[in-house]
Amino acid sequence: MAFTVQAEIKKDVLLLRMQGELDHHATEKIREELLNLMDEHDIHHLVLNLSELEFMDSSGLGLMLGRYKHLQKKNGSMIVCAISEPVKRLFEMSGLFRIMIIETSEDHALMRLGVA
Amino acid sequence: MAFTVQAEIKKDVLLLRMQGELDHHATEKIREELLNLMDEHDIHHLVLNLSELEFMDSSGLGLMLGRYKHLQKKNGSMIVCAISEPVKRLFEMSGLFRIMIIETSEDHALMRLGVA
Amino acid sequence: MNNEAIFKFRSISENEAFARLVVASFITPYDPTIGELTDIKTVVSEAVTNAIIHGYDGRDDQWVHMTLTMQNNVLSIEIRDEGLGIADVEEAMQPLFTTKPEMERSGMGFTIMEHFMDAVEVISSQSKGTTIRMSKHLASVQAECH
Amino acid sequence: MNNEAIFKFRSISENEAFARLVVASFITPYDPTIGELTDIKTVVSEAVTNAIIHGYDGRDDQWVHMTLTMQNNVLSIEIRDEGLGIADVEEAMQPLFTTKPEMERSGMGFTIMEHFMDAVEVISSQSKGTTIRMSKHLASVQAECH
Ligand SMILES: Nc1ncnc2c1ncn2[C@@H]1O[C@H](COP(=O)(O)OP(=O)(O)O)[C@@H](O)[C@H]1O
Ligand SMILES: Nc1ncnc2c1ncn2[C@@H]1O[C@H](COP(=O)(O)OP(=O)(O)O)[C@@H](O)[C@H]1O
Repeated sequence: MAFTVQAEIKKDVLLLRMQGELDHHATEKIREELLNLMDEHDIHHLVLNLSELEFMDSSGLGLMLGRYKHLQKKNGSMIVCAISEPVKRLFEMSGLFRIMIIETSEDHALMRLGVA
Repeated sequence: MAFTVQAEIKKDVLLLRMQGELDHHATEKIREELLNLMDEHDIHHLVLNLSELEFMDSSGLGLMLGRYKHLQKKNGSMIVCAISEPVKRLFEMSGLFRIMIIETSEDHALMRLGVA
Repeated sequence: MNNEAIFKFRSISENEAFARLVVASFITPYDPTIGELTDIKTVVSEAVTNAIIHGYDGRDDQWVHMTLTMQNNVLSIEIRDEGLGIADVEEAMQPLFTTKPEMERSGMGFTIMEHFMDAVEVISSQSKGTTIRMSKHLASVQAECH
Repeated sequence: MNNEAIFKFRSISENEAFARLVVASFITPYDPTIGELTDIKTVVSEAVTNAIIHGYDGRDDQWVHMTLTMQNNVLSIEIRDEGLGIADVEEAMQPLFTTKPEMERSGMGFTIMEHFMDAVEVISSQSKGTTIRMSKHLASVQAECH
């Protein structure tokens, strides 16, 4: 149930595989780590694989919006893949759908960024 | 999570496959049905398959003790199979271990009663 | 079957997950659909998170109150804090409005509650606290008959 | 991490399962072993069942109270009813003793609580009600760090 994230770096792309429940408690735990990782490796693009994300609320939206703004400054992009129906609804409601790229799979996302 | 029981009658043997959580709420729901079934079919022996029982407390012990006394009058026996560690401990604590026959599998239990 | 349960728990962020599990457990006997279950866990998560971070401004030694009622297949949820309260409720309920952008809040909490529930009522009084009342009719069948 | 949650819920038999789920949810962040989890669900089931069938004699419109506390890896559980009370606590705690044999009670509830918990205390007063206080040290690791 707890939240875990597995990170992989490919050139300037950070791939995050999220597992479990992404709520306020979880975002507080990972935000700093995530910021450091993105700074240290000069990350330009983010790929979020949500296939094993079991729950997300508006705190997750906030985390994603925050990272999106961050990437925008570097002209980067944010690709989200394997999203569930409930997460899709949250994206629709918040307008995140309009700014993020949605892919069906991690491979497609990585291919699009040329790091597959 | 709810409790369900699947019953099968072989001659004078009633086989009960229990699933889910056997607590006071569940015993109240099945006791009468069970008594009727045993009366109608003149049941002498009971086989309880607990392989899919996920939880049991002292209300389950009470139900089993009750049926055991019932069978004793008919010189019948009660065989329990596929019990988990927690159920085993409850049986030990209550002395049920001394009066019930424990078998590893349903097949063994039915064989012992000659209705396999 | 009707039911009622009343709780309070500490304002620690670990209890966001606890509150979700509690409401999920409360409605389990009513056989909710997966969609209903997700909606309800989400709104509870939103309201409890708000009590902790906005109501109590992160103080973790306060009480969050939750009342769950199931009556004629209508689930009512009340989540209450005795914290700072909301200055302007109407403004607070606007999509994307947040007073804590520095915490990367999305401002979508109330919008989600209104989308997922049949009714949402917010009662707030500054420095007294905030009460959120929500209800939803569950389409699912009546309580289990084993 | 320490935590505290206080509840009351209606004295309906469906809430035996609810109370088990609630205590399981409460201790989830502490990573209990499966054995610990089963023991704790069992004792909560025993005490809540007793409150409903003995304390309230089956009346389903009363309140069962439960307090959960986790402090330094010691889980404390208090389950309380405002029902009939116990005439002779010492006698009631004997293995196989029951005042409701017609309900096929096994008389093993208190014995199980004493076996599975580190400490069990019973405070009862006739026609006022019964309070059961139990505690158990959880051997498991500290609260999750994702
Ligand atoms: N329980 C509360 N106590 C005080 N203020 C609150 C509470 N809940 C919500 N608010 C206020 O309403 C605003 C909007 O809430 P919400 O839509 O959930 O978005 P967010 O939590 O992302 O800020 C919050 O930023 C806060 O100012
Ligand atoms: N909450 C309670 N209120 C009143 N009496 C109780 C309560 N809990 C236990 N008792 C008494 O103690 C006896 C023994 O309880 P227990 O060991 O749990 O066995 P059982 O529930 O099978 O009878 C009960 O039969 C009842 O007389």
